[in-house]
Amino acid sequence: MDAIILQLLNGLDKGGAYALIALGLTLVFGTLGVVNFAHGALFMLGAFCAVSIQSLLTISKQVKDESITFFDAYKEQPYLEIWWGDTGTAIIDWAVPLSIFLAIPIMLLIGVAMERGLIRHFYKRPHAEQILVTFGLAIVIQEIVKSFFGANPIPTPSPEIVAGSANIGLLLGLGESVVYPWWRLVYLLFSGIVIFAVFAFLQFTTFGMVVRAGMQDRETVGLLGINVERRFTVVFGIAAVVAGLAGVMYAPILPPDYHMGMDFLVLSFVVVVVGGMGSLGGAVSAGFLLGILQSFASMTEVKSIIPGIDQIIIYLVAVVILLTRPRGLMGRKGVMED
Amino acid sequence: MSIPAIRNDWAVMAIFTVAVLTAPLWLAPIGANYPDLLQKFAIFGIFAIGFNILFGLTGYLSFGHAVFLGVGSYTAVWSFKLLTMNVLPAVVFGTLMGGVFAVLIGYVSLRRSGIYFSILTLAFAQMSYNLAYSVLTPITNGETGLQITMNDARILDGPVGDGLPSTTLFGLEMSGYSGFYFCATMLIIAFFISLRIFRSPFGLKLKAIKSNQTRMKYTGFNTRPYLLVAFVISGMFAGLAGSLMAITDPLAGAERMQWTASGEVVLMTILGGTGTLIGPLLGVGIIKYFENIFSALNEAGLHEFFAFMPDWLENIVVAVSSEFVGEGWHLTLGVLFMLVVIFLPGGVMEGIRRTTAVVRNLSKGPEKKAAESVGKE
Amino acid sequence: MSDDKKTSELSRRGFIKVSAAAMAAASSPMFFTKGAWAANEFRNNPGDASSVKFGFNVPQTGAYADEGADELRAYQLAVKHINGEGDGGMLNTMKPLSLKGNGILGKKLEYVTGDTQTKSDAARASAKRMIEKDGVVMITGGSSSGVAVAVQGLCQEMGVVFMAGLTHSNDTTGKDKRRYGFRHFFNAYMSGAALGPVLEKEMGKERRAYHLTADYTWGWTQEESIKNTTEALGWETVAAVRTPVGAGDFSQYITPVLNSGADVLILNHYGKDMINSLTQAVQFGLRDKQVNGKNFEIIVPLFSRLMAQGAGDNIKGILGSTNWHWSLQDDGSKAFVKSFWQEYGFPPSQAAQTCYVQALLYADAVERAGTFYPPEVIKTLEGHTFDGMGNGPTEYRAADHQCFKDVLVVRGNENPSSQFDLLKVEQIVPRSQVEYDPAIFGGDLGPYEV
Amino acid sequence: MSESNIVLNIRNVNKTFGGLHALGDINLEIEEGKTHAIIGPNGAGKSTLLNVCIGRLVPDSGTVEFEGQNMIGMQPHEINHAGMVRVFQTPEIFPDLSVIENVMVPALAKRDGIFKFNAFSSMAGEKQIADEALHVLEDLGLGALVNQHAGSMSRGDKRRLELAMGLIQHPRLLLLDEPTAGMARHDTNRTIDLLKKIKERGMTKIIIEHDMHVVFSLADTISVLAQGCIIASGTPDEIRGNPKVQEAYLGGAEL
Repeated sequence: MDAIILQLLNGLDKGGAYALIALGLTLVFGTLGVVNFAHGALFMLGAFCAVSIQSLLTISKQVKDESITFFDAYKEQPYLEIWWGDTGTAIIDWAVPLSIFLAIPIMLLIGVAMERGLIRHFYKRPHAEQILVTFGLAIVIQEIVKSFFGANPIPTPSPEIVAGSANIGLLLGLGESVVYPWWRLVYLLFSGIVIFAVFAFLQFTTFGMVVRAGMQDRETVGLLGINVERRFTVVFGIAAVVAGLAGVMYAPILPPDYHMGMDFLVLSFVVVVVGGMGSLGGAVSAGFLLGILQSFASMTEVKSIIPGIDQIIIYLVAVVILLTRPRGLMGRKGVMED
Repeated sequence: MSIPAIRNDWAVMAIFTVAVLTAPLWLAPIGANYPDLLQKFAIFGIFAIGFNILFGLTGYLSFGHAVFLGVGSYTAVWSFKLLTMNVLPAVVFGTLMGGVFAVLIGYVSLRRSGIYFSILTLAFAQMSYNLAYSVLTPITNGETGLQITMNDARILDGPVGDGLPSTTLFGLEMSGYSGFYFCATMLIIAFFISLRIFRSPFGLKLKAIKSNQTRMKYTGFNTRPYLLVAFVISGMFAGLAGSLMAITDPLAGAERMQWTASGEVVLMTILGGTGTLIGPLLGVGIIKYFENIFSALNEAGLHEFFAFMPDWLENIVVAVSSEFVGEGWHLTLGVLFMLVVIFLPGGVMEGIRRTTAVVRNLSKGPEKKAAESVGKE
Repeated sequence: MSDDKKTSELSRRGFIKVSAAAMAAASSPMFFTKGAWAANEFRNNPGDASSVKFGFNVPQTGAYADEGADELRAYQLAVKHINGEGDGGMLNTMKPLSLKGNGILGKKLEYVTGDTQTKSDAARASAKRMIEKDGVVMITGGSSSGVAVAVQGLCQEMGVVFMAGLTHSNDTTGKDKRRYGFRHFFNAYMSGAALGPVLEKEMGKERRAYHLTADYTWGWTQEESIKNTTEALGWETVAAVRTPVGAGDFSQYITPVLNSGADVLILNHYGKDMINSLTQAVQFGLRDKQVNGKNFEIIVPLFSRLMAQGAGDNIKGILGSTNWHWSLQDDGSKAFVKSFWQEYGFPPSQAAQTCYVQALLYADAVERAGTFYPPEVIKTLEGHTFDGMGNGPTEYRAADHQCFKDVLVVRGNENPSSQFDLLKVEQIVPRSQVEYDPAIFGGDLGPYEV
Repeated sequence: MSESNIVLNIRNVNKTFGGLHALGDINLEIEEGKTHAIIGPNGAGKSTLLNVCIGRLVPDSGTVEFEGQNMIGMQPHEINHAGMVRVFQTPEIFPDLSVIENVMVPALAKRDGIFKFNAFSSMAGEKQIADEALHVLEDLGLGALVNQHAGSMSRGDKRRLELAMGLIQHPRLLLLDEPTAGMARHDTNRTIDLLKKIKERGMTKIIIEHDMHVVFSLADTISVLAQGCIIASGTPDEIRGNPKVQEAYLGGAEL
C-alpha cells in the first residue's frame, strides 16, 4: 500500500514535469501551427538560468591552498559570504527559487526573440522545414551552452530547508513509512500552480479568449481584424516561460547538462500527441497519465510479470491510445493530420 | 514528351553510375575517398533514397525508420553467424526482414496520418531500441552489439581457421574498396528502382496521395495499400542498407535504431531536398562528411591549413574556426541546417536549381534578353 | 589511383594469409624478429617516413564530452613528452624506459583525433577513418565499455593495436578480449575485490543490499562482481533492479528501496545516470535513514572526479573505487599532475591518466621491440612489468591484456579544500588483493597475425 | 417507366446532425441519360445529399441504390468504381501536380482499379491515357495550361480542371456540385455547351446549381430542396409554375 502511494506520488511528480513541458509545446502547435523541435532547448535554458544565477551568486575569491605542495591549488570563498556572512550563505542557498524571478523575463525575452527572428517566418512553411530549422536551432543553443558550461551536469541543490524528506505518512496518518522529498512536493505544487495560471489566463482574459479562438480556427480570427501576429509572439513567449520555469524548478532533481533538452524532446512530443494536437487539457492529462503509468510499470512486481515493461511503457501507451482514439485523448479533427 | 523522357532517364542512370563508380577519384581532393566513408555514403544513400520514396512521394513522415536499418543489420549478422560468411544471403534476408517489420509496423501506423502517424512510428522504433538494448540482449547482444565469434555455427561454411572470418562475396573480401564497390552496385540498383518508381503511374499516384489524399479516395483509389506498399519498399531499402552496414563491418548495435538515427535520415532528406531524386544523396553526403571529416579536424590541422596567412591573422582565424570543427562539428551542422532551410526552402536541390537558373539567364546573353523584353511590349 | 590501392590491399591480404599459414607451420619465434621480411608488410607500416601517427578516438559530443576533452588533453601532453617537448612528465619516472624523447624509433609522433559520440557505430567509423585515411599505427581512447569492445573488435580485424581508454566492464578483457586490445584501466571485478574488505570494516558482515543497475552489459558485470564480493562477506542481496539507461528521473526505482528492509544501496551507474540516481537517492533521505538499527549507506562502486563534480554535495562520505586520483603522492603521479597542471591549469582526471599512460606504454613498447610490426609490439607488451606511472608496480598480463595494479578505494570528501578536492583516497588496495584467474571470464584473444 | 431505366434510386434517406434535420425522408429517382437538377436555398441539404451518395456521409436511415446495388456502407473508392463520380464545388484538385497529371490520375483510377502496383512501367509510356487527358482538357479550354502547376491556377480554371477530372472517368452518373460557380459568363456558357455535348453521349447527371440560366439550359427534371425536404419535383416548366417553389425558394420572384 505504501509502495503504491509512493509510486502515485512519483507519477504525479513526473506527470507535473511532463505536463509543464508539453503545455508550451502544444500551445505553440495549436496557435502558431509550428512544430518546435527547439522546445526542449528552452527547457534546458530554463535550467541553466538556475545554474547561471547560482554561479553568479557564488563568484568567489580565490585563496591559495597551502595543503597542496606540488602545484598551485586555490580554495574558493564566495564574495557574498565574505561580505554578508550568514546572510550571503542564505542567499546562495536560495539560488534556485530566486532564479524563478530572473527566469521569467529572460525566457520571455528569448521566446520573443526566437519568434520574431525565426519562427515567424516559418508559419506557412511545411512542417518538415519547421523541424529542420528548429532542430538546427536546438543544436546551436545546445553547443553554445556547452561551450560555456561544459558537458558535465552541474549540481544545483535546492535550499537547505527543503533538502530532506517530508514524512507525509505521519502528516496524513498513513503510517511512518511514507516519506517523500520536500523539493518534489514543492515541484508538484509549483507545476499545479503554473498549469492553473496558464489555464486561468487563457480562460479569463480577452487575450486568452483570442488565443483560444485562434486555436479553434486561425483564419477566422485573422479575418476579424485582430492583430494575431503580436499575440502569437506573446504566446510563444509564454510557452518559453513555462518551459523555462519547468527547467528551473527541475534543476535540483536533475543536475542540468547541455543535452537535457534533447532527452526530454521526444518524450514531450509523445505527451502532446497522446493528449491530442491542439488540446491544452489533453496535454496535461496525458502528462499525468504517462507519468503515473511509467512509475507503476517500474515496480518490481510488474516487471517480473512483463520484463522490460518499464523501458517501453510510454511508447506502448502511446500506441494503444492512438489506435483506439484517432486523435489522442482530446485532439480535434484536422489539426496536424496532413 | 514520351520518347525524350525515356532517353533522358537512361542518361540519368548512365551519369549516376559513372559518378558513383568514380567517386573514389573525385572525392579525393576533399579527403573523403577512403573506403569506410565511401561505404557509408553508399549505404546511407540507399537508406535516404528509400526514406524519400515514403516521405518524398506520399508525404508520410516516418520518425522510426531506423528500426528497419537495425533489423537489417541484426538479420545480416545472424546470417553470418548461422549460415555463411557469404554476403548474398545476408543481403537477401536483411532486406526481407526489413520488409517484414515494415509490413507489421506500417499496417498499424498507417491507420493514422500526419503527426499521429509520425509518433506511432517513433513509438515502435523506440520500443524496439529500448528492448534491443536491454531485455533482448540474448538476440542482440545489447549495448556491445551483435558480433561474429569463433564458435558460431555457420553451417554452410564449415570450421573456421585461425582468427575471425571475414565477410566475402564468393571469396572476394567485403572490406575496403571491394566493399565499397559492392555497396555502390546496390546503390545504383536502388537508385534505378527509385527512378522507375518516381516516373511510374504508381509514383504519380503516390504523389497525388501526398497532394490530396481525400480526393484520391473519391477518385477511386484505395489509398491504404498504396501507402503500405510505399512504406514496405522504403522499409526494405532500409533493411538493405542495414545489411550492408553489417557486411562492411560485421557488428550490429542497438543505437542504430534510436530516434536520433531515425531523425538523421529525416534531416538528410530534408536538407538535400525532399521528393527529389538526388537530393537525399546530397543530404547524406553533407551530414556524413561533417560527421567524419569536420569532427576530426583539430587546431593543429587548422594551423596547417591556414599556414599561408600572416601569423597574427592565422591565429585569429584558427581560434574562430576551431569553434566549428572537432568537438564543435555539431555547431556547424546546426548552423548549416538553419542556413539551408532559411535561405533555400526545398533544400540543397533548390539551391542548385536556383543557381542553374541564374547561370542560364546569364548565358542567354544580353541581346536575347533585350529581344525578349521588346517582344513583351 | 583508387584501383591501385584496391589491388595492393587485396594482394596484401592474400599475402598475409599465406604467410600466416606458413608461420603456423613453422611456429618459429625467429620469424618475428626485427628485419624479417614479414615485419615489413603490415597495415600502415610507417616504413621510411619521418613521422608516425596515433589515432585519438574520444567522445567529443554527448554525455561524456568533458571526459573525452580531458582524455584528449592527456594525449596531447603525451605526444609532447614523447617528442621530447615540455618537462617530460612521467618519462622522468617510468621504469623501465626505452623512449629517448626523440619520438618513436626516431620518428616524430603526430596524431589525429576523432569523435566516438559514445556510440559503437560512430566510434568504429571514426577508427576506420583513422586507419584507412590517416594511416595511424595505433588507436586509443574512449569512455565506455560498449565503444571499447566495438573498436577493439575492429582493430583486431584491421590489424592495428588498440589501447583502451576508460572502460570498466569485465568483458573488455574477459569475454570480448582481443589480441590487439589492451586495457590499463581497472575493471568491475577489481572494484568489487578492492571494496570488499573496506565494506566489511565499515559496515560489518550483516547487511542487506539493494542494487540499482544500469540495464546494459557494463552494469550487469559490475552488479555481478559486487554481488559476489558482498555475498562472500555474508551480506544479503535484497533485490537487484535494472534501470533504463538515461532514465533521468529515478524516483520510481528509489521509492521501493525505502521500505524494502535494505540498509545499503549500491548504485551500478556511471556518468549522468550516477549523478542523477545519487542526487535523487539523497533527496529521498536515504542517507539519514536508520534501518535494522544501522545507518543506511550508499555505495557507488565506480567513481570518477568529473562525475563527482556533477553530484555536488551528495557525494560527501560515499564510498567507491577509482583507478587513480591526482592527489596520489608517488613520483609518477606527481610528475604527471605537475606537467598537466602547468599545461592546462587544473589537475587531470582518472580518464586522462589512463590515456596518458596507455599512449606512453605503447610508444615505449615499440621502442623496445624496435619495430611497429603489431605482433612484435603486442608480444613486447604482453607480460610487461613497469613502475613509476602512478599505480605502483604494474603488469600487463599476457593472458588477457589486463593491467594489474593497485586500486584506490575513495570516499567523497566531507571538507573539500578546493573544487578539485572532491575525493579522498581511503585506502590503496594492493594488487595482490584484486588479482583473479583469467579463465573465469572466458574469451579468446585470437591470433597475432590477421 | 420501367425499373431498368432508373440509374439512381434514393429511398427514405434521413440524416440528422445533432438536433438538426439535414435530410428528411428524401425520395428521388434518376432516369438513365437524363440530367436532373437539384435546386434550393443555401443550407437546404443539397451538398449533404451528394455526400450521402458518394459515401462521404452515412445516412441515419434509407437506401441509395445505384443500378440496383445498395451504396450505403460502401467505401468512396468502391462507389467511384461502381460508376458514380462527383465533381466538387470547392476545387478538390491535386495542387502539387501539373494540370495534365491531375487528369491522368483519375484516368489511371478508371484503368487500374482501386489498387495496382505498376511501379516499373513509365508514365512516359502511358500514351493512351495522356492523349485522352489532353483531349478532355482541350474540350474544356485548358489545352494551353497542360503543363502548368495546378495549385497556381485561377479559381475558374481549377473548377474546369475539376470537371475534367470527373469527365475523364466516363461515369455512369456524374454528380456536379455547382459546376459553374465562380466562372465568368463566357466560361459558364462554354461549360453549358460542353455539358450539353456530354448529354448527347448519354451520360446521366445530377447537377446542383444556383444559376437558373444553367439549370434551365441543362435540366430535364428538377427537384427543389428546402430545409432537407423535397418540396417539388418535375420538368422545368412544372417547377417554374409551382407556387410552392416560388414561395419557399424564389421568394415569389419571377423566374
